[in-house]
Amino acid sequence: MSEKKSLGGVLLNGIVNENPTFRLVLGTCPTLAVTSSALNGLGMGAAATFVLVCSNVAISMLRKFIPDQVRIPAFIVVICTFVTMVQLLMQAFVPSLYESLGMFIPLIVVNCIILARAEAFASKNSPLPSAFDGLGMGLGFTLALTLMGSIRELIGNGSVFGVNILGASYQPMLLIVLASGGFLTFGLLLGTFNLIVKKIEKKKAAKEVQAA
Amino acid sequence: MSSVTDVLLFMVSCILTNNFIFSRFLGCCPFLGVSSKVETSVSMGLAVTFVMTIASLFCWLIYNLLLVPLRLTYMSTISFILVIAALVQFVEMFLKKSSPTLYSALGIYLPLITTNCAVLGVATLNMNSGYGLLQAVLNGTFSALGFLLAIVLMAGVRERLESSKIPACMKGFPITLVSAGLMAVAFMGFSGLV
Amino acid sequence: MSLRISTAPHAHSPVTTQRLMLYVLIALLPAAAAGIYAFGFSALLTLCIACVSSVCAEFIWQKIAKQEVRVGDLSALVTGLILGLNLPATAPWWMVVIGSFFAIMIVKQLFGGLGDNFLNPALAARAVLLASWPVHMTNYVTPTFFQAGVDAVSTATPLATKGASLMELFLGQIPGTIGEVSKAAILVGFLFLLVTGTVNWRIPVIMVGSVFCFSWLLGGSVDGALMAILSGGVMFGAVFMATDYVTSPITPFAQVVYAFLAGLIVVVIRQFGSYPEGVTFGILLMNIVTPLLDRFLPRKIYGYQKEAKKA
Amino acid sequence: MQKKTFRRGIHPLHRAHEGKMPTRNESIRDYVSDTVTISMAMNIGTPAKPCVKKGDQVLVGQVIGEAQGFMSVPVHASVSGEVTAVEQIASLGTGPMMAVTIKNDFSDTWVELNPLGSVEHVDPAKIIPAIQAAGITGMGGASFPTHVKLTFGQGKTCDTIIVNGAECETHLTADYRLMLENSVRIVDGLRAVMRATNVKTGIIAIEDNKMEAVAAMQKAVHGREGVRVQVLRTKYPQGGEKQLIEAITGRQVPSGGLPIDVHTVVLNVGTCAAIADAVIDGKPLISRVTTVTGAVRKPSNLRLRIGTITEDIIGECGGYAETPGKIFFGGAMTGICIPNDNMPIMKSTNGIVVFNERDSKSKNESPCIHCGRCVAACPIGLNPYQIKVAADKSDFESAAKLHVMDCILCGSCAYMCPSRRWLTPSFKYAKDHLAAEAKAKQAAAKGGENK
Repeated sequence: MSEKKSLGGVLLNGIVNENPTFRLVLGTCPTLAVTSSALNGLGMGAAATFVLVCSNVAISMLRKFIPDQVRIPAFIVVICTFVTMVQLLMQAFVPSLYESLGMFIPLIVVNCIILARAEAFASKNSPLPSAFDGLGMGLGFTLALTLMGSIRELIGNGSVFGVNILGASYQPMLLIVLASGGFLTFGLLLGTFNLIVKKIEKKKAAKEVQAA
Repeated sequence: MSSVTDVLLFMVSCILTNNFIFSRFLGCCPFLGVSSKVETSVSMGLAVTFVMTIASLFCWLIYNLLLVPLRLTYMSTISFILVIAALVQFVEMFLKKSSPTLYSALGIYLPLITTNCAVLGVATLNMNSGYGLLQAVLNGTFSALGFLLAIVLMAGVRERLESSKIPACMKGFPITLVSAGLMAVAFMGFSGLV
Repeated sequence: MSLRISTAPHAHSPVTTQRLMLYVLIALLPAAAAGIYAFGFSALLTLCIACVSSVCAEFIWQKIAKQEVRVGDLSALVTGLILGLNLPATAPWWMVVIGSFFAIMIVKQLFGGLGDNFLNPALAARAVLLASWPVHMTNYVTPTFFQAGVDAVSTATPLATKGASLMELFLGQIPGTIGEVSKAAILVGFLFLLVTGTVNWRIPVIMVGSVFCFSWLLGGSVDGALMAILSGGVMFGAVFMATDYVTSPITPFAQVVYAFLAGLIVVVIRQFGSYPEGVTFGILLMNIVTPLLDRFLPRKIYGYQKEAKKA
Repeated sequence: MQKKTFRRGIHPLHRAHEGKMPTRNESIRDYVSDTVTISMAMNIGTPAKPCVKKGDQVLVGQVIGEAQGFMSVPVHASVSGEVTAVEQIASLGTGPMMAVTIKNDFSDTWVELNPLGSVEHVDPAKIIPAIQAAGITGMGGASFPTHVKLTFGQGKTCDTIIVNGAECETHLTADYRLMLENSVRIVDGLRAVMRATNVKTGIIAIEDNKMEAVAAMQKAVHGREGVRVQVLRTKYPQGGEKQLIEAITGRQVPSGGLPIDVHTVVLNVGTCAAIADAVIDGKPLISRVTTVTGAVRKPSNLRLRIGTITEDIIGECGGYAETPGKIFFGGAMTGICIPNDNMPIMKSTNGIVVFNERDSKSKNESPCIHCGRCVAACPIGLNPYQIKVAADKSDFESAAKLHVMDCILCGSCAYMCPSRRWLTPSFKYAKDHLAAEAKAKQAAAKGGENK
């Protein structure tokens, strides 16, 4: 990742090209665990985004002071600090969401996305791009989680964000909001994305051939 | 935890009913990442069992003997993760010296375990549920055995899938996730056992 | 003269995949007939929907995926029929269709089609339906036997009808899913499968035996144990679903272990679990273990015996 | 009598009586053709070297190819007449081979023979050399030089000689007819071998679908000490050496070993009869009994001179009944296809089967359904379906771990497979590859030593 890349490009990279959930398949645990409803997915995404942006900025500022040998523990401490902050904030202001996300808020600490961005981007770039990178990745994660949550809530409950969409006569497929439904939905979504990406690449290749 | 029956029931609950992978979604990354061969998955599972048991013990001690008396419970996450990181480092060094064979089998998995959410998860779970020391340690061991069971079963299935004609777009993570989903469906049969 | 060159063997057994599937279909017919006799038109309708939608699902998938259409091997039809027989006669049509599509497309074709699925499609679909619409899946009615004026009465689970006599259980005068009610019909099918050499006795006999033994151990009475194997889906599952080639172990010793453990899980779920019936989950769980059983249980190979006989 | 057998195995073409009905009751008929083309490479090991040239006159039984070392046997003229060609011809599977073509003058003049006399009085030390000089190789199909088999290595002992009359292959009745019509000769051959090797027990093994042969052989062994007939339950591949030994003695030849490692030697009935001819009459191996069946007008059991051309044989059997699609030497389970009907028969050709075009069509593979029929069939106890997966991926290491090298290529798994999967060809591919690899490794090790 070079400094030359525009901030917008950095932002978009996280959302589309290197979407942490669908392209890199990182942070699978929260993706599976908290997406039983759209709101939970959004909440988790927002929390993770906050931590990502903050930790990226902090690590980027500290990058020259952290010795190489202990950088991973140092990163974890930084990340952990922000996670604890989010935890306390959520507990105070959105207790119901905090309740439903449960132990997955503290587990943001070990979410591979955050550590991976700290290692791959923030420790090599200045604070501003790092912030955008964190924001991009966070938004990508949030979007993916919200999408998963919406789909699962729609099929498993007939609603999205608590608003009933499929009508009263719809008989929800409970399985989808259960544990196994998480795996199934994620697997099928990933497969679909792969299919789409492959189609697009094929088209691109065909166009290039035509152009040539 | 008064009788053998209680322990047995607790074991069934941790391994089958509330399986870490299939019902709690903890430790999914190694479950998906290190399950392509049965042999390696066994090693990974054993390494996790080892670390989770010790981590449960130490995290419980730190939490109940240090954080609670000092009213520093909000520091739980950060202290747990540090304990785990230190433990993994320590275990790695210890194994390297004392048992090179075991080290060569588990060695490469040990660093991965630091960021395995199952370990931090079990510590947090022990704290949230207010378990006693014995129960916390047993919870660590049994939950890890549940993880071991899940990852070995998954590896068996994936070895079999290796020779099948899976559509290109489903190869790798997607089909593994769908397999895990179907396995979770089967594990639902254990619900209500305890 | 142009002669064809090929490697030996030049002869093949007349038994093909298609014929094996046909045997299974024929073996399922008595159970299907008994179910239709017991539950009437709605049972017939459910079976038809399940069969047609399964075959359609297979056909559509193979068309879309641009694969060779192999509907002719009858495997989709078998899956459909078994799924249908696993549903209560009152199952709503959309649920049957969803079940069939799930079985064929997700459990079977996504993994590569016939032979590559690691779970029995019909069973996995049944478990999914059970988890998704528990009310519809357990809406069992008492058999009407086409008697005019007798209304179908909804009852609780088939295992809860403790009042039924063993004979009633055997002949199928009890509520349950379409296929599992008449044990007599299932045994006829089993006999056919044995005679044609389609399945081996090991899995069904040991699985039923294992359920019997563990029920006896836990319940304490032979009557109760007999009740246990005659009620619910034990027989149907042991004969038609545990023996599914693709998802059951191949080596004899592995088959014994598989069937024995499946029986154990069934009893454990029945006695202690929150689901009333454990056959589906018992077999599914053992399906998951099957690859490990096939790989790690030792086999005797010619030429590796210890120098024991020195006669 | 208790019938014995081995573990697992199959019943190929069971409903069609193993394809044996047409020739079962046909007595052995002699047939001598106009020309013969005698291959020099009819035994496992080193081929013989031709010692005649074009234009030479030869007599029946005259040596036309000299043995090249211990793992080799001489080749004899099977007819008398003029050598018309000494040239390379195509062989079955392996590369080209030298062959001598002789135009028959039908005088049937023999070279001078020196018989050793009756079995009771022959000098035991002379028997094995006589067997080599007579050019005798295993006549059941494997063509292993018989004298090599009977020369035990250091420290090896033998306590039982088994005569293989199982004839478990489909279509073939040559051994059956031989046992019916030449039973005394077979017993004499066995006794000669027992005398030469000083082995006290000889067992003639016959499957229970040939009870007439059992009766004939029982009559022939009557009063002969140490020799008896053992009836076996009919099953394929009972005639495989390893299976036969397991059936009769309960012993298992260790992996990679030979029958002598479990103190047994297995000889085909035809080989025994040839040994009797060589010892008692001094006659070399110049003819053999061959079953000709399938899509021919007159399926027969013929006594053919070695080197008779397939086309002539088919003519003797009334010609093709239908357009031939495939012709193979041997039975349907292990037979080797011939590319055209100019191929001459060998010492090991126990049958010629003609398939019509419909039967010759190759079947398409369909997906493996894990039915386990191959596992239930495999007489070795392998998991053919797993080996197939490994072999098809050219994952030879895994295939070796699954014991593909213990596979005897009997074809039982492929016969049983409902999905018509080409199991045996895949195994042959893997075995050939692994054998070549091992050979290369050995050569490399030797080369290393030399340096």
